[in-house]
Formats: sequence, structure tokens, C-alpha cells
Amino acid sequence: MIFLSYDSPYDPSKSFVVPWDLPPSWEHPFGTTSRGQDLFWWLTFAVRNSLYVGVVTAIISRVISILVGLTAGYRGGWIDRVLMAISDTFVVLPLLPILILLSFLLRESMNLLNLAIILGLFGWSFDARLIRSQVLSLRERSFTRTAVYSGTNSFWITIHEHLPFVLPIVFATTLNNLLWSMGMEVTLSVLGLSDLSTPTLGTALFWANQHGALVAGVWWWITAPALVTAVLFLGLYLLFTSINEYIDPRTRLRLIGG
Amino acid sequence: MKNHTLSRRQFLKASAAFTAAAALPEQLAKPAPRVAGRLWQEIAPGVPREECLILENPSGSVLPAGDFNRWRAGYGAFWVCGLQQLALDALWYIDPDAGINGVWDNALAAEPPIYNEDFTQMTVKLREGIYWSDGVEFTADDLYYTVELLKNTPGMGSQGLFESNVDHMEQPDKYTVIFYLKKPNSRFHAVFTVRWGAVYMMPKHIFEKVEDPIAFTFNPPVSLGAYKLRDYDPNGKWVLWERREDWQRTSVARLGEVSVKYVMYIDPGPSDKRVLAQMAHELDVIHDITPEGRITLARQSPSSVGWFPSFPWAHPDPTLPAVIYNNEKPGLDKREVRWALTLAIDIVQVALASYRGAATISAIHVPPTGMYPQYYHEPLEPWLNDFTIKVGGEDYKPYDPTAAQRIADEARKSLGDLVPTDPEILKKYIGAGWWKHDLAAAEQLMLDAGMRKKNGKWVLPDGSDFKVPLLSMSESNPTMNRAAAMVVENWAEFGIDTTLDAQANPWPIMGSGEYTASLAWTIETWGGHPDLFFFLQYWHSRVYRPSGEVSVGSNSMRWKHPELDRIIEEIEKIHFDDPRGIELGLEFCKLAVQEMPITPLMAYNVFTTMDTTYFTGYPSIDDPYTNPVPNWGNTKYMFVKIKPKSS
Amino acid sequence: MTLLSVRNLRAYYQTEAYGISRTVQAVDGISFDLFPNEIYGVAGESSCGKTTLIKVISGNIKHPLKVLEGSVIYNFNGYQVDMLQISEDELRRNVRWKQISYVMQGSMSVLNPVRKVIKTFEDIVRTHEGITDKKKFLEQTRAHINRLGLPTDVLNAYPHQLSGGMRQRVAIALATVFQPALIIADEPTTALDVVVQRGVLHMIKDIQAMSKNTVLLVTHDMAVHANVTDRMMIMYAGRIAEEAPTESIFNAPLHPYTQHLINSLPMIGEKTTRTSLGGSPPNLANPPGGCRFHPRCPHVMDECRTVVPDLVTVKERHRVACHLFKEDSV
Amino acid sequence: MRKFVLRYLIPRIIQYLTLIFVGITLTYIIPRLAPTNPVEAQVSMMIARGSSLDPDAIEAMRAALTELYGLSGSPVEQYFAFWSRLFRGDLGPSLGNFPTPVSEMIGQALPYTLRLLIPALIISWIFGNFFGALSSYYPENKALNVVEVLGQVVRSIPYYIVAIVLLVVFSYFIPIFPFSGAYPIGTRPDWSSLDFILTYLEHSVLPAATLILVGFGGWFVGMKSLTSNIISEDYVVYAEIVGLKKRNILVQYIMRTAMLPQLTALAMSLGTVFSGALIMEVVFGYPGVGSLAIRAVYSNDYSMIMGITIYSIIGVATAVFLIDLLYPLFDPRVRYQ
Repeated sequence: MIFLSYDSPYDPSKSFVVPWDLPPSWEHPFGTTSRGQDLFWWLTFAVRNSLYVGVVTAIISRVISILVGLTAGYRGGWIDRVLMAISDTFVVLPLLPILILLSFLLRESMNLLNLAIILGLFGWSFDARLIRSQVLSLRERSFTRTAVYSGTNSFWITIHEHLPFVLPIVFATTLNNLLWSMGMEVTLSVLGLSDLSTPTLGTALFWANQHGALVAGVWWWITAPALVTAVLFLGLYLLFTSINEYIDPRTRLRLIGG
Repeated sequence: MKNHTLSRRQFLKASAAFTAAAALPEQLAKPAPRVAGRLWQEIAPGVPREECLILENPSGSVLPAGDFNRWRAGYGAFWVCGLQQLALDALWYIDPDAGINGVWDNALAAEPPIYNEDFTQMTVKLREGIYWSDGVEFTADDLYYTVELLKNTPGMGSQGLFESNVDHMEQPDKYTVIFYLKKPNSRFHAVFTVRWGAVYMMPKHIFEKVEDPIAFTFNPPVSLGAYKLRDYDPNGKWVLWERREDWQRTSVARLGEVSVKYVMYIDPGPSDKRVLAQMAHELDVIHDITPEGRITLARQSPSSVGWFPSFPWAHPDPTLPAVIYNNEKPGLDKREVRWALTLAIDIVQVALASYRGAATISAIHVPPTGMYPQYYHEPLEPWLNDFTIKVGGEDYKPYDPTAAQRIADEARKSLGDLVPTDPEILKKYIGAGWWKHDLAAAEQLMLDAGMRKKNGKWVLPDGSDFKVPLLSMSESNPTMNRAAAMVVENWAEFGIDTTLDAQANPWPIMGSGEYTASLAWTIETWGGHPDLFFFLQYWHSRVYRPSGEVSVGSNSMRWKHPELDRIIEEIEKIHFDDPRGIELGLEFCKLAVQEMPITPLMAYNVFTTMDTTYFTGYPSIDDPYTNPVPNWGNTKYMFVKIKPKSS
Repeated sequence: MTLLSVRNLRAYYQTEAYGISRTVQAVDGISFDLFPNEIYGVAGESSCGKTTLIKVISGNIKHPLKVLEGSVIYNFNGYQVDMLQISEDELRRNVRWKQISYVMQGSMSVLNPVRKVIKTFEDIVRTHEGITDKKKFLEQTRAHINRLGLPTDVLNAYPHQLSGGMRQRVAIALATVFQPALIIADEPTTALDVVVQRGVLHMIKDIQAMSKNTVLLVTHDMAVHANVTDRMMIMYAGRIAEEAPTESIFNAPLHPYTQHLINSLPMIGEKTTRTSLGGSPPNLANPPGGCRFHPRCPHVMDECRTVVPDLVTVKERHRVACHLFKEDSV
Repeated sequence: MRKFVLRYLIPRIIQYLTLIFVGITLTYIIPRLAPTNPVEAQVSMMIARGSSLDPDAIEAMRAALTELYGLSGSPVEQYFAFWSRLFRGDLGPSLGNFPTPVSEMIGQALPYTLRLLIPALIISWIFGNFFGALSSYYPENKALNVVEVLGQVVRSIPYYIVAIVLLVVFSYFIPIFPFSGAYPIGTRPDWSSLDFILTYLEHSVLPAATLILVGFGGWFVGMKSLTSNIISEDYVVYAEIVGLKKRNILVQYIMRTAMLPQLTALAMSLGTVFSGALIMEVVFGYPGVGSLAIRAVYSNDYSMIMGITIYSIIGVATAVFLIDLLYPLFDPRVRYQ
């Protein structure tokens, strides 16, 4: 679907390119909106943009969480305590009000990229915790000890010995983070607090609401984005779990009963 | 690669799921909504549904519930939960439409204000026989006390107003008060004149016992109107009023019988929920809904009526949504650029995007509502037709008299015969002409102003960026936001570097001038009365504030012009009802058109929709005795006309 | 009469992951008998199929482990049980813990970390006999614990409060609540320091002496076998290399692999350095043909590479699987 | 015991305080960065609402409001003033509904949010964990697998969408549940009347369902992965070899240990769930803190937004703290260290 968007016959930023309020048909698989846009093609952009937000957020938060997680886990001591205190703060902080305030503050500069960055800055903490705990358990493994005895420096250990074991977790958490950020985007957009002129799964619903799509009987304008969201999220989930099972040594071991 | 398999899989799933959903439509076509979980016999304990008129409070839930101190500074949703419509009363009312006995109504006052010749004195004569709901008579004491208290209590809404105007007062007799003003003010009575709201009278015998009039909640409110408070929801979802036994002793009594026993203002939730509520006959008066919602009602709820009997249904508020330019921003400080941006707008598309065509457009800078078409639009029509601006040195006629017609034709495509055909009716309903959508001329104007085009985008003469993000209202006014989205699209097409900046509450941003362009309004009028001082008072250069400072009143576009000052000063000198007022008004309109400080779009159409299942006698274009938009103080007149069907 | 007779047992791990199907021939054609009142040892390097063998004979067969052929028949004085046929339910009701109990590899972690030791006893007794009288149960348990020389208060401790050795003892105590006919002890002493090891081994011996039952002791540690077991088998790559009374194994090992194991044991006051075999045990996913030991065997002959040697009885109670030895050739 | 205090208690108390401090400071700073201030919001709103005020009047009112709202003085001064007020438990007046104290308005709305949030949270936690454990213990069970997939999907879908779908389906297409509010228009909350409580419950079904559905998925998945690790633990394998009853194993050996991390997770999740509840309330027009928050945002009512955020931070932090304190009761390993 994402790739489809590149050969979309319509420009999503244009209104009244097709007759409005057409129910789904072969010509317009998801029907057309009250703004005279072909919903299917419009959503191809929406999916693309939403994924974009998700991915950027995921990348940023991954980086932070890996750094924090590894350092905290490996160094331990007060560094660990401080880092975890901070990350726990972020974990339990009720984000929504804060995000709302931020989007008010940023106004038109609250474009997808900035949104993604903000979400990235808020979304790392839980996974940092996971990674840390993993590292802690790794530290107990003999090979680390031997490495320590044999005098190799900590950074080398962290990178070469821990990262490979941590990566599966990082990967697994990426999915949740991805979905989380896309969800946040939807929430903010629905409240009209994001860049409304860019098609995303959230803005789709926002404009649908602004056109009273539900009572106007343009039900597909609500249904289609909701469905696509559900399907997209399920798709991502399936994709990730299968990839994860594949790359995660533990699951692999379990499967071939070594 | 992975991603690609994903997208394909998804696509299949999506279409599968989709066809599944598509199987429901016949269910979807005829929804059977149910709003409150049960059908009401009794709307509230002891209150039969058919005796209780239910209206939407557009300000939503009334929080904190149980605060009725209307005079405190700052806006509160409780103002419009029935308080200013039913329980409070003021000296005079000006109707935004035709009014019951004309536009002007002497409510608590016995006659119009009496000024001395240099406007430094205003005498008010009060009606006799008006009583507060607790049986105390309303007299000059109350008026005198109200002004005195407000003047001396910082934190009261009108404190500065009286402080700066009122020197002292005299009370020659029980029903007369004379105001001695600090400086000449020919419009001082406006303070006491309700158009949406004004300074309402305070019960002296209540407030004089109060320690802190700011903290005082005035609960239960002692009423001067025909209704008194019966009950309210601690969570602010509804406020219930009941008719006073002695409603004859209030100012509306002389206009007719108040026959609605109970009135309830509720928070029905967002547009869609309002529509469903009315389809279920659980909401008699909707304040506003999306055009689509209104169309649905037109098609599915025969008992729902609007201001216009058919398309465009909505009541046009005497308010002029416009594209407001910050006249201080480089580029926008040039008349040619403002005109270019105007000609880059396709009013037909804007009307369709915002109101699905159900808009009443205006080419000039006063709203095409109430009595204003007679006062201004029609007289100016010929002038507009020959009006020219210089484009590339040539005279160019920007006016397009067919705009309204074209909107109607477009609208007809989707709404069919809901759209009237008679050109006279159309003129009345959707307005007359507007400005051409002429990108060539716009381009030329930009060049005339020295603007240049750099890789498809316009830039300032010095080559630096010319960014015009358009501020708009996201939640509160969907139609405005939709119009804005369309304007942004038009401009982008024209090569303007623009984005949509939707804010829930754009007003403070405009006030402080931290914007470039905004789709909102800075022009509001009396509606019924031609006097333009209502908004022009803020536009004189003496109260001009540059961006960064907060504008005084509505001059948030930062426009000043010597000619404008002259007009305003002349208006100040003449009496409110002086026929010269209209002439000056016309002069203002011509000046504004030439300068185009803001681009007028259309009336602020409010899709106020009334259900005739339980009640009849709502105002309409054919009986325009007042404005049905339920948060207006003026709607108090509805309650002498609305009759329960049961009786 | 025999307690357990295993015949020609084949148990493979078969997995199917992402199109890659894999078969690990963990137990490949094993036959042997257990008799009442003996301590029988199973020796062999790690991943030679010891644990798998135990899983099968203790009736603990779960995917991906599959029994392809063979039989596992118990005879608890008269009560016949076919491990490969018996229903899960009957197994639980009549056999587990009543007849066969189990001391697991790494027993220190078999105790539920969040419950007191006594609770585990309670669970076991309740499932197999039911507890009518709590006091009686407590007394019996205490008695049992003391009989094994454990302090009573371990019962009210949480696992993490006990030392490794103590936990191991508790595990043994758990295994013997019902005086079962067969106790399977899988590496009971690995990861214990020598002193504690001895204690634990003694305990096992004492119990066996006391209740005259059979102990199946699995460990790679030849020293332990030397000290504890009466009879033993040497496993290599899923097959029996040699089986004999313990002293014959140590005094007259026949199979080259057995010899290697014995020789690699440190002897007091000996000078010559150990000659160790090259190579490592084969990958059971694709074991070498013929005798699975041949790649490492010092005496390897051509037929070793192609022909699988039978397990032949070379003398009384002494069987070996090697082409060097034929029936009664010694 | 002393060790317990040092190793366990102190760090957590510190954590607790940092949490509150950081959170509250954030909420103080952010709104102050906003381009507009509440005074303007008020004034311009009145003008937009068409009240006729002359220029000087507006100037005067502006000054008065700034004074009243306690927005005079440098940000730093305001910050300290803010803390000192906070310690007196005074969150200041709501600027959008001056002069009503913020705390009073939140006090009015909070019970509705809590009455919905807490039961929903507990229900979803219990069911999610229970079925999560079941499904990993009986991996071949078809029904549970279906539940898992559903859980997975719903869990990841934004609260808003779940809410709107429920709303559209169950009170629009199949109108069996009320459309909005916590009780019908025209009725007054009366907790002594059974009728009222019944309609109240009826009105709460969909909002609660939203929270439960989303929560359930999360717990289900979390529990499943936890359990699948525990199942391979020696003591579980042992219990099976010993031949304990499956139910016994599931409850005493698997769930019991898996619950512990889930308990911490519960504390951790509170923040997110709260945000979810806010959205849900907006969708269902539920008179709780969520609706209050959105309102406040739309009217630039700082003190209200701050109030709400502060309440939620302190609330969540305290909950986390309490769970941390109770934790040792459930986990002997922590208790005896």
C-alpha cells in the first residue's frame, strides 16, 4: 500500500479531484470523501506518513534506549540508579497532556518530523529498562567475567559481547514503540493537534469528523481508516513476530530443541 | 522486501475486511440512534418533555456548575446556559435581524437613551412595574448600583469601561439615571445594549450584602427575566429553568405570552451527536452542526426546520469570516499582494469546502446578514460592477457578479432540488457576487508589488522567503477550518508558501499579532442596526498596537489609514441613529475594498436547526423576529413566540 | 526378575523450523535391564543421550522428542507398566513418585522460588496420596527429613535461603517420600563442591541401603561411578558402548572409549601425562556411519567405518559394542 | 531490616520524589513557553464573543486579570510561588473558570475517572494475565490462540479508534448503549438511588469496555511471554515430572511467579492508561478529568492543565510507590535479602 502511494493518480493535497461522497466502488475501492478525494489513494499516503512517524520515532527512541540501557546495565552503581530514575519518570509520566501542550506550543512547526522526534524523545524509557535488565543478566554470564578478567575494556565488552544478545529485545520492542507512536499520532490528529494538511491515519479521521461523515452517511470515511489502521497494525505485528522468531537465538533454540 | 510482502498482504486483508464492512450498508443507511439510553416521558423529575424546550449550549458543559456571576471578567460557559437569555435583562436590545417591533427594543428602559448635544450626558428612563424574581421591584437604584459596583471593582468585566467613561451619576427619581461622562461618547449606550451580550442589571438588594463580589457565585440567580433557575447538573451537562409565575412582571411580557413552561440548556456533545439527538427528538434547538449534518437532517428529519426553509438553511450571524492578513508582515503590507491573494482564492471552492455551498458570500467588508444587504450590499452593487484596480498599469474589473450563481449550480450537483433556483431567492440566501478567481491577474499584481517567483514559489523583492501560514480554528468551528484548508490549497496552487495552522483557540494568537494570515473574523456588526461603530471603534489609529503588543479589540490585522480615521471620527460625532451613519458606512466599505486589509468571505453561517415535534413558532427568514442562535442574549424574544404543540 | 527392561529403544528429536527439518538421533537402539536393589550408573560425555534416555524411561516424552521404536517395560513386583503405552493419567496416579521418582539435573533450582519447601512436599503428597490430616502429614514429613539427616527447619525456609547442597538434599528427600522402586538421579552432584558431593552421594547410598530399591545414577563423572554404582553402562553418541559391573569397567575396560575414559582419570602419584583422544563427540544430527566412535578410535578398522557393531556379551554380565570383540572371544 | 530500608526503601523514596519533581517542573515550564497567555485568551474570547467594550476598558481589564491570575512577576518568582502554593495543596484558580479553584473542579471530575479507570484496570489485568498464562500453558488451544491474535490487534490500536468503533457499533448501528455522558440529561447524580446507579452503570459500559479491551491485550501478551519463559524453568519441569495436577502447576508454580513482574508492569502502565482514559472520555463525553483537560487546553487554562497533570503525576507516582512497597509481601526473594 505504501508503495502504491508513489503511483497514486491523485495529489493528496488537492480537493475536489473526484466527485464527492461516492460509496465504495471498483473505481474508488474505499469510496470518495466529502472533500472530493479518492479515499483509497489518499490512505495510501496516510499509511506511508503514519509509518514514517512510527519509524523515525522508533529509530530515535531505539538509539536512546540502547545507549541508556547498556550504560546503566553495564556500569551499574549510581549511574544506573540515576538513569533508571529518569527513565522511570518518563515511563509513568502521563504523556497526553504534555504532548497536547507541546503541540500547542509548536503550532505550524508541529509537522510529522517534529512530532516523530518528540515522540522519540518520550518513548525510549520502557525499553531502556528492558535492555538494562537483559544486560544485567548477561553480566552474570561467565564469558563476560572472563572478558573482564582478561582485561578487555568495558566499552569493547558492551559492544561486542552484549549488543548481539540485546538486539533481539531491541527488535521486539521496536514494534510496540512503532505502534505506540503511530497511535499517538492518531490521538493528537483526532484532537486536531497535528499537521492537518498532511494525510495520516489520524488526520483522515479528523477530517471525517469535521465533515460529520458519520451522520452524513459517508460511513466509509470512518470505517476505512479504522480498518486500515487495524489491518496495518496486525500486519506489522505478524511481520515482526515472524522476523523476531527468526533472529532471536532463544526462540530458535527452543524450536529445534537443541 | 519484507516491507513489500507486508504491504501486499495488508492490501489483500484490507480489501477483504473492506468488502466485509461493505456488506452492512443497508443497516448503515437507516441508523436507529438512541441518545440518553431511554426515551423520556419526563425530562427531569416533574418536568414533562412536551413542556420543556431543550436547547444546545454551544459552550458545552457548564463548569464550574452553579456559578452565575455574569459580571466577573473573563468568559464563562454559564453565561449562555440560559442565564443571559432567560434570567438577566438589560436596558436595550438591538436585534441582529428584523426584531419583533423593529430592530430596536426598549427592554428595561422606557425609551431610547437621551444624549445632550455634545454627548457628555446620557439620561436613561426605566420602565415601571418590572420585578426581580424574589418580588423586589427593579428601579434606578439597581442601575445606579450596578454601574457604581462595576466601576469600583477591579476584576469585573466592565470595570475599565465605566472607570474611563463615567465621571458620576445622578438619580433624579426612582426611574431615572443621568450619566455624566468624562469625555464625549455618542455610543455610550452600546454598553447597555444587548447584541449577543452587554452589561446586564445587577440586583442591588443581593449584591450589597456580598463581601467579595468577584468570588460571589450568585447562586441561585435572582432573575429579572421571565424564567428562574430550577435545577442544574453538578457536572454541567444541563441547566434547567422554569417560567416565573409572575412572568408578566418582566420586560418581555408586553410582547406576548411566555408559554414555554420549562427550558433546558444542555451539552449534547459534538456535531454528530447533536444530529442524532434531534433525529430522536431529544434536542429541540441545535446551535450549530456540520453542513453534512444539516443536510442529513434535511433529508431524514422532516420535523427539523432552519432559518432558511431550504438550502442553505443556516442563520447568517452578523459576523464576517474573512482571510485576515497581518498588514505589518513584509509583503502583506502591500495592497497589491493582498489583492493578489484575494484573486487567488476560488470562492466557489471555498464555499463548497466549508459549507458545501450553504454559505452567504460577501464581497465587501460588512456581513451580508440581517438588514445589511438593504443597508450596504444592494446600494454598492453598481459601484462594485464598475470598480477597477490597476493591474500591470491597466484598469482591471475584479468583481464577478455571478459567483453566488455558480456556487448554487455546483451545490445543486450533490444536493439537487434542495437548492432553490429563483435568482432573487438565491441572492437573498447565498448573496450576490464576489471577486474573480484570476491567477493571471494575481500573478501580475504580485509582480507589480515587486514580488518575484523563485522555483515555483513567490518570494519577497529582496529574494527572502514569503511564508504565509494560515491560522484557523480546528475544533470550535469546523466550517472555518475547512474554508481555511481550501484557501491554503488555492494559495499553494498559486505558488504561495503556505500551511494550515489549525488552533483550537486562535484569538489570543491574533491579538498578539504572532501570525501572518488567519481565517477568522474581525468584523462584527449590530446586524439589525446600520451603525458600524460596533467594530470601527477599535480601528482608529489612536488605539493601534503593532505586532508583539496585544491589539486593542478587533484590529488584529494591524490596519491603519488616514481616510479610515476620518470616517471613524465623523461617526463618533453623529448620533447613533443619524442617517449619515449609513453614508459613512458606505464610504468605509469602498475604502476597505480598495485597500483590501482583509479579504471578506461570507457570513458566519450557523446551522441552527429547530425541531417542530414539540414546539413551533421559531424565528425564520420569513418571520425574522429575532436570531435563533441560542447563545445570544437576544434569543429571549423567542420565548414569547415559541408555543408548545400540546397546548 | 527385572525391574525395568528396555529393548532396542530409538528416540529422536525431530524439528521442523522454517523449512529446515532436523533429526537428532539422541537415543539410537539401546537395550538394557535394571534389577531391584542395585545402583546402576550411566556414564558418558555430555550430549551423548544420557538425559534423553532418562526422559524416555521416566515417561517424560514431549515434542520434539519422539520414540521411533523399542519398548520400555517396568515390573514393579507384579505391576506391569509399559512406559510407551501407559496413559498420562495412570502414569501420574500410580507410577510417578510412587514407583519412579526423579532427582533432576541441577536440582538446586527445582524448588519453587516463591514457596516454602514444605509446600512442595505438600503438593507432592496431596497429588499422590491426598492429605487427610495435616498434622499427621507434617509429622511424617519431619520424620522423613530427619531420617535423611536434614534439620527440620528447612521445611519452613524458602529455597533461596538454603545452600546448594542443602537444596540438593531436599530434592532427594522429595524423591524418596514414597520409597519408590526406582530413583533416577541425573547428575545429582554436578555443580557441588567436592565435600558437599561426598555428603550427597553418601545420602543416596544410605537411602538405597535402607529401602533396598533401585537407583539409576546418571553422571559424566567417572569418579562418582567408581564410588557409588554397582553396575554401569558407558554411552557414546546415543548408543551403549559397554555395560558391566562397575569394578570390571574400571579394572578391565574393553571398549577403546571406555579405556579412554578410565585413563583420563587422574591416579595418585603417577608420572606419565595423559594421552587424550583427538576430536569431540559427533553431532547427533548427522552421526558418522558404522561405529559412531570410529573417527576418534585409536584402533579403527575398515569395517568400523561401515558396519554398526552389535552389543555382544563377551563375558558374564559384561557387554560391549566394538568390532574388536566377538561373542565370547575373550 | 535496616538493610531492607537502605537497599530497598531509600532508593524507591528517592525515585518517588524525583519522579514528582521532574514531572511537575516539566508541567510548569511547558505551558509558559506557549505563545499566548490566558489573559489574552480571556480578553480576545470576550471580544470574539461580541461583547462591546471600548479600548480603554480592555486595557484595564487586561491589567486586572494579569494581577488576579498571579501571572505578574518573573517566571522564576512565579515558579517558587508555584511550589509554595503547591505545598499548601493550592493549585490556584482555574483561569478558564475564574475564580473557582482548580482543585475543586478536579475534585468534581476525578471520581468519575477513577470509578471507571480502577475497575477497568483491575479487570483487564486479572483477565489478561489469567488467559495469557493459560494460552502459553496450552499452546495448542485454538480458542486461546484466537483470543491472542485479537488481543494483539486491539492492544496496538489507539484508544481513540477502539472507543469510536465501540461507540459507532453499539450505540449507533446497534443502539443498545447510550450515546454519551455518565447519566441521562436531566437526571441529577444521586448515589442513594438504585435507578441512578443502574443508568450510571449502563452509561459506563462502553467507556469501561474500551479501557478493558485495550488493557486486556497488553496484559495477555505480556503474561504469555513471561510464562513461556517460566514454563522451561527447572522447577516447573520438575513439578510436571513429579506429576502434580496441571491446575496446581499453572496456579502455584507458573502464575504465581509470573504475577510478580506483571505487578510492577501494572504500576508502570498507569501513566499510559491514564492518557488513554482521557481520550476515551472525550469520545464518550464522560464528565471526568479527560473532558476537563481538553476543555482546559482549548481555553488556554494553564492552571487547570497543570493541575490535572500534577494530580495524575502524583497519583501515578504514588501508585507505583505503593506497589513497590507491597511487592516484598508477594516476593519472598526480595523480602529476605
